[in-house]
Amino acid sequence: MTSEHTTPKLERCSRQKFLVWLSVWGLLLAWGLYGAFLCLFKGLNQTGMNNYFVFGLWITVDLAIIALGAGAFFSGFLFYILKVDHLKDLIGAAVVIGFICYSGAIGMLTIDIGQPLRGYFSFWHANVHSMLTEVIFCITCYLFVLTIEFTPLILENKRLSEFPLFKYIGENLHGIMAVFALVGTFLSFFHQGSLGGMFGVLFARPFAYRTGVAIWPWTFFLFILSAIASGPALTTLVVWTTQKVTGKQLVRRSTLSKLAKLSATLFFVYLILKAADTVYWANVTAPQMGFAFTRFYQGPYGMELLFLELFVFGLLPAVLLLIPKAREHDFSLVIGCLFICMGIVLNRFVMTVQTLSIPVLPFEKFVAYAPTWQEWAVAAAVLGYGVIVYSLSYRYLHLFPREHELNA
Amino acid sequence: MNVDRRTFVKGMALAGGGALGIMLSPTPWYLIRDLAFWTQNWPWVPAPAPGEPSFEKSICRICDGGCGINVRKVDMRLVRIDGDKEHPVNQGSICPMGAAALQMLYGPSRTKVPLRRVGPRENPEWRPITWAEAIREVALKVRQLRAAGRPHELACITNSAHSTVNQFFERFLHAVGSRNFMQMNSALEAHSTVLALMQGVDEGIAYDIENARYLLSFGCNLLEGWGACGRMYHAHANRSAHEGGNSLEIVQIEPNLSVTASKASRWIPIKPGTDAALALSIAHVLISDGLYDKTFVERHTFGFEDWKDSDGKRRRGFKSEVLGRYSPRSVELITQVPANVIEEVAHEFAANQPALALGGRCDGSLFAGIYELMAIHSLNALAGNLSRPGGIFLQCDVPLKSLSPVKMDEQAEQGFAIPRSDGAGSKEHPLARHLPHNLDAGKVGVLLIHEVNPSYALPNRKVARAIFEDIPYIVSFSSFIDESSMQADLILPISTPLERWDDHTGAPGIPYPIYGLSHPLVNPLYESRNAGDVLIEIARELGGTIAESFPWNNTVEALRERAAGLYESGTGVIHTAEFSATYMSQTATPTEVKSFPTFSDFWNALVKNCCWSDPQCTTDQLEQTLKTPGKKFEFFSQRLQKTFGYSNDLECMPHYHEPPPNPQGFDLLIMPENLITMADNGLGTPPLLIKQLSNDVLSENDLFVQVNPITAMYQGLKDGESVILESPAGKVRVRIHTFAGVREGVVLIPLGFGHTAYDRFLRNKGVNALEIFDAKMDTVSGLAVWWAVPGKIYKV
Amino acid sequence: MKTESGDQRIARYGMTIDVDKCTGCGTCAVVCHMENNVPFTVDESDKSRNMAWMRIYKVDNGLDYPHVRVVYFPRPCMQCDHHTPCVSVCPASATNYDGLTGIVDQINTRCIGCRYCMAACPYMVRCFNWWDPVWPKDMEKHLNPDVAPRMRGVVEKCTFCSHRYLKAKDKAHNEGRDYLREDEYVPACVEACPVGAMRFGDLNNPEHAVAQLIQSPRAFRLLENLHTEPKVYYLSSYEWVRKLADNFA
Amino acid sequence: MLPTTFEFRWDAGHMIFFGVFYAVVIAIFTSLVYVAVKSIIDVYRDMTARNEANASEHPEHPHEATNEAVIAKS
Amino acid sequence: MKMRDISESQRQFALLGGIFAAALVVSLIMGWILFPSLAYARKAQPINYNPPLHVEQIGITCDTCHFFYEDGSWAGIPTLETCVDCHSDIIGASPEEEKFVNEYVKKNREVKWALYVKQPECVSFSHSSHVRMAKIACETCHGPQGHSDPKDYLANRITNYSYVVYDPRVPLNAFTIIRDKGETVWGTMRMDECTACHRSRGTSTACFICHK
Repeated sequence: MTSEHTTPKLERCSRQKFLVWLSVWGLLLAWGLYGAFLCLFKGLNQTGMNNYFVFGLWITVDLAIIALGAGAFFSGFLFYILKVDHLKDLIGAAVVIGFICYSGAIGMLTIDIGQPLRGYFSFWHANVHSMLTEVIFCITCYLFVLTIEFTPLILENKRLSEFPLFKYIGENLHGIMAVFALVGTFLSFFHQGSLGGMFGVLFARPFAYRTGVAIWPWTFFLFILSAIASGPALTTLVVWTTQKVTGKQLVRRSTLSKLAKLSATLFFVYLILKAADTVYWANVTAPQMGFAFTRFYQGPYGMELLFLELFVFGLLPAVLLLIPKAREHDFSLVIGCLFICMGIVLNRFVMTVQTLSIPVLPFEKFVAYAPTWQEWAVAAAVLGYGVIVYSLSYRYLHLFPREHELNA
Repeated sequence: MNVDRRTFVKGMALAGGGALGIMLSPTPWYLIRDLAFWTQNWPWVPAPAPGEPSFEKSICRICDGGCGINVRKVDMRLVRIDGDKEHPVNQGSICPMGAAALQMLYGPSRTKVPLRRVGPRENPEWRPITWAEAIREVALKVRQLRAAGRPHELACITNSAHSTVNQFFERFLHAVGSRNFMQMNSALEAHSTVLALMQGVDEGIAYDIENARYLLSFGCNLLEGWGACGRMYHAHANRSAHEGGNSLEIVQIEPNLSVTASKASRWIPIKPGTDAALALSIAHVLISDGLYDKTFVERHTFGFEDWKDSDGKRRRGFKSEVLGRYSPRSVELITQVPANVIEEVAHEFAANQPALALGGRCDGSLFAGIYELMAIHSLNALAGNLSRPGGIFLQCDVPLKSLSPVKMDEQAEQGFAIPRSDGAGSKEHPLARHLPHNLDAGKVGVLLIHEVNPSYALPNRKVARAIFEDIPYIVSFSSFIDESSMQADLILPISTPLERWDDHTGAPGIPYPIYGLSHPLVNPLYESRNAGDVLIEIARELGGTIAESFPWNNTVEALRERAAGLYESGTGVIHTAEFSATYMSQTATPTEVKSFPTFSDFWNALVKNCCWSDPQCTTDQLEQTLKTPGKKFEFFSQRLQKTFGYSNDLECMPHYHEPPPNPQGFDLLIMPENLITMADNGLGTPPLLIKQLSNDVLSENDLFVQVNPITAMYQGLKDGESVILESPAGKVRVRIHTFAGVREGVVLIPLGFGHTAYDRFLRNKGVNALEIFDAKMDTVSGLAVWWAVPGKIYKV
Repeated sequence: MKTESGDQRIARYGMTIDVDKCTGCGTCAVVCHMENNVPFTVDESDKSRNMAWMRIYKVDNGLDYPHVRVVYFPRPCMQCDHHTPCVSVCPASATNYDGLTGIVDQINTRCIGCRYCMAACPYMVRCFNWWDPVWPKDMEKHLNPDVAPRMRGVVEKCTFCSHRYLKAKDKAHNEGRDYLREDEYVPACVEACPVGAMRFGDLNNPEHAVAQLIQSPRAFRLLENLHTEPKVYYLSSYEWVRKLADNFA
Repeated sequence: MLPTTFEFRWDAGHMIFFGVFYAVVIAIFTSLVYVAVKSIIDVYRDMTARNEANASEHPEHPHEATNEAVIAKS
Repeated sequence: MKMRDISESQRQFALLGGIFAAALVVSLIMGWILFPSLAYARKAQPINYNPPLHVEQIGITCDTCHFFYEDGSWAGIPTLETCVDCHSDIIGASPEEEKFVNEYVKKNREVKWALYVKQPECVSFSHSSHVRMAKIACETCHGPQGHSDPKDYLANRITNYSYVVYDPRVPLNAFTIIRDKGETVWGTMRMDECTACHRSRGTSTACFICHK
């Protein structure tokens, strides 16, 4: 596999047009960096968070992009381990998206914690019983694995591979990529789960608490399932948009619909389990802790969020994408994938922000959360950073092997 | 950037080698660790230095309660204040204000150097001057007044404490030739008038709450600062029967649910302003059911039965008056308190002797009229509860040696003859001693303000404004930059009680004599001085008889001279304590004054332990408490009849008179609320106390008034809405907070807000409730009556 | 920490607060914030962001005039015993449950400020330094040298005045004994409560007043349904007050 | 991280957590070292192969030859 | 040609290897020697107080100047007041004492002594439990403070932890700090040294005991 690939000339738009494109997203990145500087220099009072809402927009975005970034490990797992060959077209794109999501998430986390310079304390003085320790260990390792998966793509760039050392490193890495895919899968399995476990173990927050097996609450498995369901959906979306923006045919249309089908089936399974978990929690777990189900939904975030999550952004896209004919039309494909991703973002929002809005002390009150522009800026910066990295890698690296064949 | 391949490769090799080398050296790893350590010791985070620990006792002088405090010191820094376990008044209890007093001592609103005002009074600039210049300037002003033959135009307003420094001010004015020495009215001063009228004594009232079993409280905020706050807290501490307490029952009678009402055994909601009717109705039940102390009433009271006066005219007695007009049925209509509740309370009052009927709303200084307090006091007489354990006593004088008489020259004699310019002791207000809220500003040339804030705290707003417009020269002796000193001409920084020598006699409501002496715990932080020393220097500057009236070098000598009286009296005890330098354990033994061999031993013990008291010396003999012409308790006050020449019997006896109807459009009733965390006597409130305010009292700079939800609905207002609260005297902008504890038709506004001076933590927060109260004067006692004012509310 | 009899005993320091006595005056909170150098800002009315180690909740029984009654809940840290919610979630072991004394302490120099413990605590005890704590210039003089002022970006909470435990042990060691008497280690709030509503001591030691008080039928705890086993007991004779302490499905 | 830190106890929780963690770390690093070593060997072998090719065919232009040689060989 | 080519490519490979190795060595030197020495500033005491003279010749014991207050808290470094008991005026011959009396005693200015083992503000160390209860000798943590006269000490610029050497033969630099802390180099103790001792004696290692 390594030898026969040649690095044909990539036709890309003019450098000048590309710079304009970069500068637009660069502006977004700059605005975000300014927001981040304010939060670091003046302190976290710049955000809309307070002692009730200790987690805000950033945690929701973090959890969401890590879940959506699961496309990297899952397609890697399918391609390298289960040898699903039609994924070969977009494995490169998936890895780049995964790298962007994880590095963006970790960037936001360093700004989100109050003392970034002490970040390594979670490694040095680790509390092994905490889900967050597990998340921090796994996300850092997996980011390292993702960089390793990203380097062969870089080293296969035409100009770099002229240097023999880089060429051989690229090839050899590509050779044992299966090992990294396996390690990546294992790590991702744990931290996607632990991100769910982080809120499932809070036995003092009845809205988020779930019983489970051994030390893992059910949300541990639900988060994994929802991550591997939404990962491919995001990959499909990004690849489809790249094709629209560049006007080129990059992957076979069948690959996209196969991926969407895979994502829909997994999402459907996830919805069934989630519904079962919600029913059990509403009738058994919460009442034991003294909370009737309706009690959770009096405040600013009402029952409609649950309806939206399970039906509008849940059942609808899953069913839509399971219909073969629907998958053919671009419009329904994009809407389906988009709704699946939105469903995951909403689920992450409900598990973090809504949990904190519900009072547990009987004489405390419901509170609402409003992020400040600095928070939006940092989130936008991650988006800007992602688009810039993706555009650069699309322009200079050979992400889509079938590009020539399809556009010949 | 077309670096050719060869150099690029060399660059890569160089970078690779360097990176590997650095990674293998400890530098990056130790740098990461040191940066983390750096975040643990940021230079801008304060690091309080350790030092020699020590404990000292002192007296808290923020209010008149005179609680004893323990102050923990580290080297010369005061670190914490806590109640003194051995002090007879508060026995370890302390209110939040006393606990946070250090924030005022070290606070940003302290006056630091003498300042003279330059520019207009509206927006003054201040020029720092030396103490010598300041003293010379004040002496010059006084000398000009005397030269112009108007020494009586020198006036002074000071706080209500009985302290030597206040006596120095009175003495200074006396020596200069002016009677206009005014003290702000203290909490239970109205009761002194009642005692003067019904018992013929001119002492403060005292309650033996520790031995009482039943308190019938007419609107007194017992647990929010009424009387001596520390003492009331301590009484409440061992009130419950669960831990062997003496199960003191408290019945709270007031229109709105206060903290006291919530903690009371029973709360009786009453229509505002009708307490007198309820008291007399309770008297009706006591008399009609024969539950009153017959022997005491027959032998020791006058005017109970109908009687004939000297020229044969028939006079109605208290009994027939009460039985005639105050039956529970008819009083139910007036007070909206059900008749059966009145009977129940009366029977409980009679059954749980010794019982006390307490008057004086809020912190004790608000009342509807003297007749209301007389009605409440007559209940105590009916129960025969005078000079008996658990009953009414008088405040005993502390046997201090009085200062040598004032020497007056001829000019001083002239000035002294001219009557007071605040109308106290005049024909209209014969019974009053100090009426600062009635001061005629036109008649004052030089005003000395000592440790009070009349511009903020005087209930009569017209006079408060007039003082600072018409009086040409005002000197402010103040530790803090408050509203009054901002509008003064000269600010003289005065050391706070923790930095100076000061004393304090008695405490509101305490039956036995108490003397508190506070010594400096720390050297003055700034160029502040003791007000007594300043007066001595001014007197020396003036020379003549004024200088001779101040024979001491400093205040300590005077204190020492006065304390000699205590030593010679040979009575009372000092709780001498040895600190074992931790928070809790201190062993203290009350040592008799007699047991001190020399006066200097006594003086050193008194300075160290700050408190002398004589628990045995109480007015437990009726002769001591009944000094009317007939040596009897007078239901019908002959003194009232003589001084005011009332012909109608009713006006000489406690009775209830219908308050005037509300003016047009003002259908609500605005009542003040006394928060324990806010200083409402014009003093500043420390930041940590403002932190304690919940956000439905103060939100950013908006003050909340409390209204019943139904009243708010009628007015079409929602919770949290911005409104204008208007009374005939003024209007303020506030926000609404609906609370079911407030009676319908009543608006409750907290006191202590709306400061324009002090520091950024207190300035411009809320509005000064006094702006809309504008006190009237009680016809009999002349004291300010502002317990409520009619008002209206409308959207902004 | 040994008892008088000398055997190494596990202490479980706890507190009882008599809610019927508490008048909500705030002395406990003021004294706590003075003792532990808790900062204050110019506008303290945003209660979602102010630093309060001890917060006093004013709660009424929800009835109309004149049947309404008010009760005050002073709420320190509950020092939970069973599976302490905050200790089990802290990633950097910045907060730990000490087996020998039962105190849950907070290491503000190790806290990375991730605020996960604040999400885990059901009692809203923990507060975050959203700003750098600043005192007016001279007010730094009254700061307590036994407690280090914190810096921004870290979480802090009531630690049952653990520095007073150390000072009491210092005094005991200085006198050559290793046990503490009941009144030697008392948090600042309990010592300053003007109405004697709060008692403190070792729940394991039957002679201590708290150990007896928690047996009384008046005793109850906040959120017992969640089984965090808090060590702060509230006492009240009124049923409506006890009903306030927990959620009932 | 290391057994020497204060929090470290030789109990089940730590053994599992750090066991898995160090397994993953070792797995990653051994693969990386393997790749690095193999690449260096490849580069070295590639160099020597190129030299022999230069030596045997005496071409005039060493550079292009290297590329074709490489393509031809792989 | 062939020999030259082989040597040429090998020479190129060797050249790269050489550059890599050179860079490696330089950065190792900088990492191990240059930066650490930059990280530590060399400081001296304001007054060169001579411990052996006081302790050995005059025979003053530690606790004459360093004592416990009544509540068991530690007085630490003596204030001027304690020194003035003997040094109200010049009693010795050394110029340092003369400087001390003139500059500090006469002007009643407190000496800003540098503490070698000073813990940062966020750490609480109880001398009472260590000295009185555990009966640990001063030298255990302070080293031979009374028996030698360290001219100067090293202080970390970022964390201002300080280190000192009593034996003049031992050089005081960043390297020796890392290598033999606790044997010949004394200074601010870090957590691992304290916990090791606590664990060996079985005393409590609750966090609030040390973390203030």
